Amino acid sequence: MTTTTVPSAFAPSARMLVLLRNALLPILLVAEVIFFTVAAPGFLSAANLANVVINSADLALLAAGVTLVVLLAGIDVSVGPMLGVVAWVGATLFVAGMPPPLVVVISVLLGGALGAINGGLVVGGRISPIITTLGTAAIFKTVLFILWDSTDVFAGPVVPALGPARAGGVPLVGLVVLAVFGVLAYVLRHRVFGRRLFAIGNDAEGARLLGVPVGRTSFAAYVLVGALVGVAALIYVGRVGVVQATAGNELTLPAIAAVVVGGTSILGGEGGVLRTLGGLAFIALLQNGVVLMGVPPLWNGVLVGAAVALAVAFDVLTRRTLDKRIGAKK
Amino acid sequence: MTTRSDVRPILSVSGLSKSFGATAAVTDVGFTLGAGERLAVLGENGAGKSTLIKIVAGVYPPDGGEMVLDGAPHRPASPGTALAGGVSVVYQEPSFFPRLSVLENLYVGREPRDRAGQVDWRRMRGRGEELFRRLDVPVELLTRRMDALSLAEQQLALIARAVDVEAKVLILDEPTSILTDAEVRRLFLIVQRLSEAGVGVLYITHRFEELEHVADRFIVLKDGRLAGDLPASEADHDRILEMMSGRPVNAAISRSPARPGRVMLETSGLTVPGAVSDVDLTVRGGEVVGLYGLVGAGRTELALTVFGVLRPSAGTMRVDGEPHTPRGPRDAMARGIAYLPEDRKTLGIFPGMDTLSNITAVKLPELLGRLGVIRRAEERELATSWIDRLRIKAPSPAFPVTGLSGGHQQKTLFARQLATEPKILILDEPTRGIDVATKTDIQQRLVEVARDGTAVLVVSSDLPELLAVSDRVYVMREGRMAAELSGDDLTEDAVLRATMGVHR
Amino acid sequence: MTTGALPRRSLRDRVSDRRVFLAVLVVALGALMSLLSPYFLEVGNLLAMTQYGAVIGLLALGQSLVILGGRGGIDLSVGSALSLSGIVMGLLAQNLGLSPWLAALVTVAFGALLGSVNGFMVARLGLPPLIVTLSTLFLYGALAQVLTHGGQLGGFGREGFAALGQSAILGVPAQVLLVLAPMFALAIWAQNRTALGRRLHQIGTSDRAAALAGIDVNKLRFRLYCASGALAALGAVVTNAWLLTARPSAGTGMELQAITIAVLGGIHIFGGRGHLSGVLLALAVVVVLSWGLQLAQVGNSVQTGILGLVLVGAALLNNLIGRRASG
Amino acid sequence: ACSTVGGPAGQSAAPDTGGGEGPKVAFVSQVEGVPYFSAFKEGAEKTAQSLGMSYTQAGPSTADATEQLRIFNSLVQQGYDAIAVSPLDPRSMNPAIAAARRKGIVVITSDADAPDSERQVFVQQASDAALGATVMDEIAKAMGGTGEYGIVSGAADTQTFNSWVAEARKRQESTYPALELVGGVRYTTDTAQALKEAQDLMTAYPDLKAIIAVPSTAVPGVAQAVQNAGKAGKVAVSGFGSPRTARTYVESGVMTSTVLWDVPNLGVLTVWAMKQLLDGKEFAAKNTVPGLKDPVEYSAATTTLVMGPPMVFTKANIAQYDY
Ligand SMILES: Nc1ncnc2c1ncn2[C@@H]1O[C@H](COP(=O)(O)OP(=O)(O)OP(=O)(O)O)[C@@H](O)[C@H]1O
Ligand SMILES: Nc1ncnc2c1ncn2[C@@H]1O[C@H](COP(=O)(O)OP(=O)(O)OP(=O)(O)O)[C@@H](O)[C@H]1O
Ligand SMILES: [Mg+2]
Ligand SMILES: [Mg+2]
Repeated sequence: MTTTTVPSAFAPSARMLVLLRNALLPILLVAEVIFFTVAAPGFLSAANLANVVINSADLALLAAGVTLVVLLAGIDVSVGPMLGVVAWVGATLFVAGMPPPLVVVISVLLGGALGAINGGLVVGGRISPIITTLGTAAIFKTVLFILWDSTDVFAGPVVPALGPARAGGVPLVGLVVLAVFGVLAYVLRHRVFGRRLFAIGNDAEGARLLGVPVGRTSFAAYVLVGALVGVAALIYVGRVGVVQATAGNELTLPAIAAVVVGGTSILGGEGGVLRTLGGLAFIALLQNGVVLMGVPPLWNGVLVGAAVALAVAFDVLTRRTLDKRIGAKK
Repeated sequence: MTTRSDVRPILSVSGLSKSFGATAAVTDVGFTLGAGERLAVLGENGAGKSTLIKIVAGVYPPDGGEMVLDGAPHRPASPGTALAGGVSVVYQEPSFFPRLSVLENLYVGREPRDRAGQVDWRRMRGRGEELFRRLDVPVELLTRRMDALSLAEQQLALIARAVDVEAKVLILDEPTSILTDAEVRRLFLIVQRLSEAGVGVLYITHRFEELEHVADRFIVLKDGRLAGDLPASEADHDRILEMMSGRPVNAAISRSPARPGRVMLETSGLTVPGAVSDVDLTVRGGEVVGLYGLVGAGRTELALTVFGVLRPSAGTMRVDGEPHTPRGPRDAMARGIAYLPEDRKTLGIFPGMDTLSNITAVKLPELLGRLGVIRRAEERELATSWIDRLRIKAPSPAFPVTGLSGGHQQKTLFARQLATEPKILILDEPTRGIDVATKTDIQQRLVEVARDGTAVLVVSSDLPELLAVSDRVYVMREGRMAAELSGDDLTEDAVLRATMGVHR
Repeated sequence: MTTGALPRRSLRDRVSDRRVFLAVLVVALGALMSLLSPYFLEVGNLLAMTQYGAVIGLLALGQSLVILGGRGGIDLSVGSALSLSGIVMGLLAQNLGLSPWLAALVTVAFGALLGSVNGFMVARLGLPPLIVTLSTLFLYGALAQVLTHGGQLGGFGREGFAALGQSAILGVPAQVLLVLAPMFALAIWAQNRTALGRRLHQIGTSDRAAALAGIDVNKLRFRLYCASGALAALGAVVTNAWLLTARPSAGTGMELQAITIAVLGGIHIFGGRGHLSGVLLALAVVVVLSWGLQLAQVGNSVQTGILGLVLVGAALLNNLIGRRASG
Repeated sequence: ACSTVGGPAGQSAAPDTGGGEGPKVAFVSQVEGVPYFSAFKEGAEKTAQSLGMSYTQAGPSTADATEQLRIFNSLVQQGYDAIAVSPLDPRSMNPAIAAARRKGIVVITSDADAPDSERQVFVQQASDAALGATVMDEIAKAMGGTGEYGIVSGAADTQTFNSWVAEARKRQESTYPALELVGGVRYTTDTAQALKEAQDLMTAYPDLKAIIAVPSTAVPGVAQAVQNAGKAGKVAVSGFGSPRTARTYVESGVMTSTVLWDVPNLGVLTVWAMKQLLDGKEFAAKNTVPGLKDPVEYSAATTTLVMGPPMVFTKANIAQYDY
C-alpha cells in the first residue's frame, strides 16, 4: 500500500511541528508573564505569585475534575454548588471540634458521594451529563441554602496544607495542587483507567464493543470529580474563612473555562490535566495582572473576555495550520 | 485449502432469532463453524447478516436460540465478554476512536501492561510496528490520528486490530467493500493463515468472486432465515442468487454501445497538494468513465476537487465547455454536478433523520413553495417512488435511516443523487455494501443514465464492476494519471499493470 | 396539504415523545399547584403568570436554535447580550432621546451584531462555541457595566412603549401575545415546514454531509448565532418595557436557565434533534412551577432545587417510559 | 428551615381569603435569608404579633430585580393588606406599586426607597449621608488621617451601595484631604471575589492603609484577605457588615469596626408604619413607636420616617448583637 505525501523541500520535520503544536500554550503563558512583568509593577513578586496560587488552588482541583469528565465527552456543571455543600459540612464539623484528619476524610467521602449521585444518574439513569449536572447543581444550591439557614460558618484552615500557609514563601496548597495534577497526569497516561477515559470519550459505543467497561469507568470518573471537589472545598474554607449561602457557585464557569482554554476538546477524548493547568494559569495570571496594571475595575471583564478569545483563537488556528502541515488532513 | 468434515466445531448456533419491533431481522438460524474453517455468509441487503453476527458478538441479546463456543455455552452479556471469550469482529460500519492515534486504536481495551500494571507504551509500540509490518501496512501510520486516515486506511487498521486479538472466531462484516485488489489479496492471505492456525472465520461479502478465496463453505440468509448451507465447491452464482432472492436473477447487465456526446467535464493539469498532480481527464455526455487506482491514489481527492470541496493549486477545470472554479459544493451543484461520497457514515447520511429527508436532501430546493415551505405531498411522493424503484427496505419513509441495513443506507444515498437528474454524476464507491442483485440493478441504471446523456464518472475499487459499466477507464497512481484505457485495450490485466506501474 | 400514506405513529412513539410527556407534566403540575394555593387557578392569574416566561422564553428559543445547529453549538453569552443590548437601548432612549420604539428596533439589530461576533468566531474561524461564547459572556457583561459606569438607564416610559411590557390584551400580557407567541409560532412553523428547518437539522446531525448536500453550513450556522443575539436583544426590549430600567446585570445567570429550558424541552445537546414546540412546553413547565411555588410561599432558593429535581426527574421518567415501551 | 414562610403555623399553608385574624402584612427583602434580613424579620414578626397582624417575608435568592417583582406581584395576588418592599431597582418597582395601590393595598418602602413611586412612606434606617460619613470617619481614625485607602463594593448596579460609596467619598474629600482613594471602586459579587480584589489591591498598592468593605458579602472577604496576608493591624478594615458577619474579625482585630443600624428595630418600625396606614392614621413630626427607645422623626416633605443615626459596632459592644 502506498500513501502519497509530497515532501516540501524546506518543511521542518513533522516532529518539530508536533513539538511546536504542543508548546503553543506554554508559549502564550510565557508571553503573558513577560507582558505583565513589564506592565504591572509587583506582578512578578514571589508574594504576588503565591497569592495567585492560593487563590486559584480550589479552582484548580475543580478544573482537574471537570477535565476528567470532559475527556469522557461529559461535563459537570455542578462542581461549584457541590463545593459549597461540602465546604459547609467540612467547616461545620471542624468548628464543632472534630479532629482535622477526620474532617478531611469525611469531606472527600462526602464529595465522592455527591459525585456518585451524578455518576449514578448519568450511567444508571442514562441522563445526559449536562442535564444531570444542571439539575444537581440546582439541588446542591438549595441544599446548601437550607443547611446554611441564615448562619455564616466561620472557620480557619482545617489543616495548614489546605490554607494560605507558606513554607519559605512557597504556598503549601500549591504543592497539594501539583501533587494532584501529577498523579492525574500519570493516571491518564499510564494507567488503564486513564486510557479508558480517552477511549470512551472518543466513542463510547465503540469502546463498549471492545470490552471497555464504559459504565463502571464513567461512574468512577464522576466519583473522582466529587472527591476532588471534597479536597477543594476544604481549600476554599481555608482561603475564604467563611461559608455563605452561595459559596462555590462562582467557581463553575471558571473551572470549565480553564479546561477549554487549556485545549481539552469538549467533544471528549482529547486533552489532559496538564493542559488544564496551563489554561488555568493563563486565566488566573490574566485576572491578577489586569488588576495590578491598574485597569479601571469595570474594564476587567472586557479585557479578560477579549484576551481569552484571542488566546484561544491563536491556539486553535495555529494548531490547525500545523496539523495540516503535519499531514493530518481531515 | 483445509478440509472441514473432520474438524471439531468451534462455534455452533441453533434457533437464533432477533426482532426489532415489527421487523424480524433474524429468524431461527442455525449453523456450525469448525475450528480452522472459513464460512461465508451471503444474503441480500437487509437479510439479517449483520444482525446475526452482532448476536454472536454480544451486541444484541437474541430473542431466542442457543450458541455454543468451543464446547461451552456462549451467552455473552456484552461485546466485552464475547471478545474476552474469543470472538473478534470487524463491523460493517467502522467504529473507531477518531481523536486517538492509530496505535492507541489498535490496543484500546487490551493495552499491554508491565508488572506494575502500567500501560507499557514501548511494548505497545513494538507490537504495533510488528503487526503492521506483518500485514504490510506502512508503519508511519501508527502515529497518525485515526481521523486523518482515509477510509480504506482506517479499514486496514481495524482489520489489523481484529486479527491481532487471539481469537477463536474472527468475524469480518464486508471488510473488502472499499479495498482494492492488492489489499484484498493481502487480507485473504491473513485469513488463510489464521484459519490454518485453527481460528474459525465468519466472512460476510457481496462479492461472489471472493468466495473461492475466502470460504470453505457458505450459508445464505433470506429475510432473516437460513436459505442454504453449502460447501464452497458447490458455489454456483445463479443458484446462490436464487437462494438469496427466491427468484431467478439476471446477473449480467446489458450495455448498448456508447454514443459519446459533448465533453461535459474536463480537467487539465489539475493539481491538489499532497494528493493529485497534473491530472488530465475528460468525461463526455452519454458515457460511463471509470476511475481506478490503489487506495490513496488520489481518486477521491480528484472527485472532491471537481465537486468544489478541495481547492486545486494548479490546473483548470471545465464543465460543459465553461471554466469551472467552484468555491464549494453549491457552485458545483449549480453546474449540474452530483457527487456520491464514499464514506456514507460521516459524509453521507444524516443519522438523526428519517429516510425521507435523507433521500430528498439535495432535491429539496425544487420541492419548495412560497416562503421556502416544503411541498410535503410532493416530497413524499418523490421519496416513495425512489424507495420503490431501488427497493429500499424501509417500513415507511419516516423510518430513521440509521435503522436501515448498511446496504439500504447506501441505496438511500444513491437515490439522493439520482433524484437530482444531474448533468455530471460522480460516484465514489457507489455499490459499496450492496448485494449482487441490486448491484446489477444499479449498474444497469448507471449505464442507462449515461445513455440518456449524462456524463458519469465512477470511482470504484471493484474492478469487475468497473469493467462491467465503463466505456473508458482511467487509472491513477500516486496522484498521477497512469493510463487511459478503452476499447480492446480495456482489460483486467491492462488495468492492473497500470495500477502497479508495470509496463508492457 | 395532504399527509400522504404515512402510517400513524405507534402508541409507543407517542408515549416516549418528550412533548407528550411535558404536556402531561404541565397539567399535573398545574393540578398540584392549585392544591397548594387557592389563588393559582384564578383565570386572570393564570394568564398573568405567562409574563414571567416571556424574556427567558426568548433566550431559550435562541439557545435551542444554536444547539440544534450542532457541532457543539451553545450560546453562553445570551444573558450578557441581553444586558448589553438593554443598556444600548437605554443609551439611545435616554441619552440620545430617541423614541423607545425606534431604539427597540436598533437594539434588535445590535443584538444580531453581538450574535454575529459569536457566529464569526464559531462558523468562520471554527473555534469551539463553548469557549467563544464564554469569552463574550465576560466581554458583553463587562461592556454593559463600562457603558453605564455601573448605573442604570431609563427613558422607556414614553410614547406608549411601556404598554408592551405592562398592558394586557384580553388578559394576556402584551409581551406574550405580541412578542413571545409570534416568535415561537414562527420558529415552530419554520422548523416543521420550511427548508430552513430541514437544513437546520441536517447541519445539526452531520455538517459534513450537509456541506456535500449543498448547504452553506457556515452561513447557516453564522445566522443561528445572529438569531440568538437578536432574540436576546428582543428579550432586553421586553425587559425594558416591563421594568422601565436597563440594568447592566439584567441578564446575569439567564444563560443557564435558558439551557435548562432547552434541554428540558428535549433539545439534544449534540445537535440536530429536538422540537421547538417541546421547548415551549418546557417553558410552560418552568413558569407554572415557579409561579405556583411562589404563590405557595415556597422560598426562592428552594424553588431552584425543586426545578432541578423536576429537570432530573423528568429526564429519568422519560428514559424509563421510553425504555419500557421499546423493550 | 425556610425563612420565608412566615406567619403563625398553619396560616400560610392554607391562607383564607376571608381574613379571620386581622390584616396580613408582608415585607419583600432584597435577597432572602441573609442574616441582615433575618434580623429584620425578627423585629417585624414580634411587632406584627403584638399588633394582631400576620406577617410574611420573602425575597429573591440572588439580588435579581425581576425576581423581586415577581414576588411582590405574587403577594398582591394573594390579597395582602399591606406590603413593604426594599426595592433593588426603584424604577422597575414603580408600576407594580401603582397597581397594588389601585387595588387598595397599603404599600411602603423600607430599607431602600423608590422615590418616584406611589409608595405611601419610606422607612429609612439612617440617611445615606450619615452612613457614608460614619464609615469614612472610622477609617480615617484608624489611618491616622493620612495615606492610601481602597473601596471594595458590591454589584456595580446596586443603588444603595453606590450612594453609600458616593457619600463616603464626599466626606473624605471635604474632611480628610490627606487621604487618597487608590484602585478605584472595586465591584464584586461575592465573598470570594471580594477576597481576591482586596488581595490584589494590597499587592498593587503596598502602602495601602485601609479598605472599606461595602456590602455584607464583601466584609468577610476583605477581612480574610487582610488576615491571609498577615496584615492585620497594618491595613485597617471597616464597612457595612452586620455584627454577626463581622464579629470574628472585629474580635480578632482584623476589622476596626463595622457600621450599621439596629436592624430588628427597622423591622419594628416598618410593621408599625404599615399598621398606622392600615388604620388610616397620620404620622406626626415625632412619633413614639412601641418597642423603640427614641422617638422617630417624620419628614412630610419627603414622606420619610428616619429611625436615627447609624450605629458603630466595635470590639466593646459587638457581642451583644446577634444578627
Ligand atoms: N437497530 C435497528 N433498529 C431497527 N431495525 C434494524 C436495526 N438493525 C437492523 N435492522 C433491520 O433488520 C434487518 C436486517 O438488517 P441487517 O443489518 O442485519 O442486514 P444485512 O444483512 O447486514 O444487510 P446489508 O447487506 O445491507 O448490510 C433490516 O431490515 C434492518 O432494517
Ligand atoms: N475536504 C474533505 N472533505 C471530506 N472528506 C475529505 C476531504 N478531504 C479528504 N477527504 C477524505 O480523504 C480521503 C482520501 O482518501 P485517499 O487518500 O485514500 O484517496 P483515494 O485515492 O480516493 O482513495 P480510494 O482509493 O480509497 O478512493 C477520503 O476518504 C475522503 O473522505
Ligand atoms: Mg450488514
Ligand atoms: Mg476513495
